[in-house]
Amino acid sequence: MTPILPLVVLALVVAAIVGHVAVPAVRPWAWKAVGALGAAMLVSLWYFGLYWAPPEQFMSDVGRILYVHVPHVWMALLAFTLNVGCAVAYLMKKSWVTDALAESAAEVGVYFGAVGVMMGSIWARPTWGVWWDWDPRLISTTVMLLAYVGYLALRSFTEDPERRATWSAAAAILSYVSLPIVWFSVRWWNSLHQVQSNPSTVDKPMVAVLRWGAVTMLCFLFVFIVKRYEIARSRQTAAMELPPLEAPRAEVA
Amino acid sequence: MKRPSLLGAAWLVLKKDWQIEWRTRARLTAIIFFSLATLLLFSFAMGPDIVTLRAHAPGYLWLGLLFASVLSLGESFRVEAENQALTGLVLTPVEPRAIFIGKVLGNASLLFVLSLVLLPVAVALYDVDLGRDPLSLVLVLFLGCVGISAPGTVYSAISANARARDVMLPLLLFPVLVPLLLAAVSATKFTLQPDPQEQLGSWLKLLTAFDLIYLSVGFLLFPKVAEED
Amino acid sequence: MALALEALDISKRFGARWALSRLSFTLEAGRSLLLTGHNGSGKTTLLRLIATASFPTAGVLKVMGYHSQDEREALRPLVGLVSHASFHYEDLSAAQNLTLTAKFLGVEQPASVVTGLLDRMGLVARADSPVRQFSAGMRKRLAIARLLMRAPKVALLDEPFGELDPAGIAQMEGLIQELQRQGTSVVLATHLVEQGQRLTHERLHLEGGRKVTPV
Amino acid sequence: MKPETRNRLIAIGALLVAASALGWIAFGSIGENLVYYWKPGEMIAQGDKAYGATIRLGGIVVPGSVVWNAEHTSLTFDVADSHTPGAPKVKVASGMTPPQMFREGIGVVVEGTYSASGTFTTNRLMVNHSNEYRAPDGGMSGEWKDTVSQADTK
Repeated sequence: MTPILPLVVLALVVAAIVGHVAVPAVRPWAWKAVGALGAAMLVSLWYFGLYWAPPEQFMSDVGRILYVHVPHVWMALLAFTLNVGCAVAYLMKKSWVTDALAESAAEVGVYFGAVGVMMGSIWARPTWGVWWDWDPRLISTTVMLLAYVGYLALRSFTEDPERRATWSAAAAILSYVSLPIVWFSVRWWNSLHQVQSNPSTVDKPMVAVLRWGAVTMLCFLFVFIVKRYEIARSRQTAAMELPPLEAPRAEVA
Repeated sequence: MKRPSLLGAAWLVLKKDWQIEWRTRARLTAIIFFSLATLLLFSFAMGPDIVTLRAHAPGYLWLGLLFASVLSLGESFRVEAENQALTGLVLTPVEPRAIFIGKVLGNASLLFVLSLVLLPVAVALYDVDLGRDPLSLVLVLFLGCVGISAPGTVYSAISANARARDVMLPLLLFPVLVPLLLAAVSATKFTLQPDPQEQLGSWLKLLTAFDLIYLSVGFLLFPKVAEED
Repeated sequence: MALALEALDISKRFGARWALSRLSFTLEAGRSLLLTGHNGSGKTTLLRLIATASFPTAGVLKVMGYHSQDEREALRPLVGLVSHASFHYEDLSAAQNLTLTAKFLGVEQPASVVTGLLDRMGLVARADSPVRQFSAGMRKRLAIARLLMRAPKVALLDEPFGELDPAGIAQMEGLIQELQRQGTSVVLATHLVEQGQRLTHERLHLEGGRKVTPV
Repeated sequence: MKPETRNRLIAIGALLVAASALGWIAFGSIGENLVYYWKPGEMIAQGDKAYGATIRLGGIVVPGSVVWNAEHTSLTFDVADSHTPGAPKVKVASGMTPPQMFREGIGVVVEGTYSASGTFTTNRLMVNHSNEYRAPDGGMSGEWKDTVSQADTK
């Protein structure tokens, strides 16, 4: 069941975002509702994560960062998957909607990824004794972030909207393709460091809190992407409108 | 009039790149001296400890090649951007995919020549042993050069027309190339040093797989970036 | 009568600026068009759209009945563009540049075709010098040789008289008339209005990317 | 064949190549070869072949064998094939500060060189720190699993 779960979540996120974009009636309130739910869940996450869940056997209270760190990186992965989906869609059929959605997904993904890596680094200090280590997860996540920072830089350095959309779609696909490769290769390069956790290797209360954290972050992911998408669209539409059929008088004179 | 096939056109593009290179020889000379300087700098920075240098030689060699590849890829598309020659090719018309194959092979062959030139330098500076498995070493170098060139060709076609192109190319290219470099460095290590656990074969397979992925994805993407919308 | 050009409400944007706005016109096959307007009025942009080097942001452009973007592969062999950007490789010689094009086009016996064209354009003496050493006029001649090799149905000439000496201008006029006799539609963008009107049938005047009646 | 059909076929072909290469990396057997290591017994059995080359050695840190130097920057310990007393073991000298998870009885993989003097010198020590997150009273407290073999099967 575990391998399908991320896909199900991705489908839900996409459905929610598409719904929000497509149905004008929900646009004024839906994001507020989800944001409020996220904020409420965040407050209760503090309680669950800091008091209710038991301390980890070797890392004691330090291990509690798990409940926010892991969801952040998950959200980054979701956002980048959404980004590459939009990039492929754009290359198949041009649309400013997918371009704007790709941009917002990438930016939100970089935010979640950067915060996730920072939290990982903070976690590493007390557990491994160093801020940074040659760890497959650290390296692959950081490389992923760098690739998407490059993607955003390319977008901001290209003025022509069509070129920006096409070029960044190509960059998005190349970056995303390299992700699994980076992940596997650094694993082998350093090897055996750790294998992925799954619910059977994590205690039940911890799994519960982790999932609570993931849903919290999902709410924020949705709100961020939807709002960022609106900004991207409003920037576009200014440039997208056709010039008037007749020249304005000042132009002729 | 019989137009050349996809591979025929790719061969013409490749030959044209070689002709340009041969007429000026500027690009190859420049990147040879640039990567020589890079390798020298690594040995200065690491100090005279020959054991460390020898152990890290594969890494330095590939970093030298990587830095040189940025210059070489940028130059390869500066030639195409001058007079909008690339647009001229597309309008001739030449299939963009043929241009991709030709340019990748052109860039890869140049890098490959560079890597062969750097080998004796690595012997002199880092005291590595080339005689252990020269055939595999050459194969690793070739696969690595193709792997750098495939995404490099797509990205330099993009950055040749972008603002701040000198910054854009490495910013986009380096993260994508990380896995290839890891594999190439490890594979090179096992051709220069004893390999009792016989890992070289696996690294070679991995390099081949990376090349196939980069080549086919680049092949699909390049037509999109080669033409203006 | 078939149409060489059919522009249906085409617009082209660069960044936030509209280089062409809501342009519509037609040109019958075999007839020639004069394109006039100030610098930056959109002449070059329009020629690049017709040559499929670039595509309209909005609207439909048909050249020889082909949709300029969706059917560009079929269309490209039929149009030829001589522009400010000469499409030449600076480090290849004139002969190498032309031979390359000839091979891509699949011309039989490229060597003799190339020599013939170079001879015709008066470039034989410098056939083996790299284009980098050419003067602006020689580059234009080379670009025209390239166009003649392609034998297009629609020939797009962007300021063909600029940079040429008087003899070159006379030769250029002769070439345009010859192309027209072969049934080629010539689209000529030039500031020399009277000379241009002598050579063409119709006129399109652009101002700020819009079609206007010349004053 | 129409040009569009041909183009589409070429594109699908390229996509298939990319997907199968990706699948080869992800699910093929290439990766397993690369995380391959010798247990101390196997390494000793190699004889001269093991000397001098960079190799990977994996096993269990023998309880009671960990010795730190005065500055606490380097250490030596024994690595054995298994927890069974009397299993083949090798002395390892590490110049690297180990990860915090490093402790007696845990599974480790070290990369370095083995010399004829019988010492394995390493600058890269990887603790098989497990993927488990447990409350202190959870199932396996106090007792370390043989995590090396567990990761091996993954």
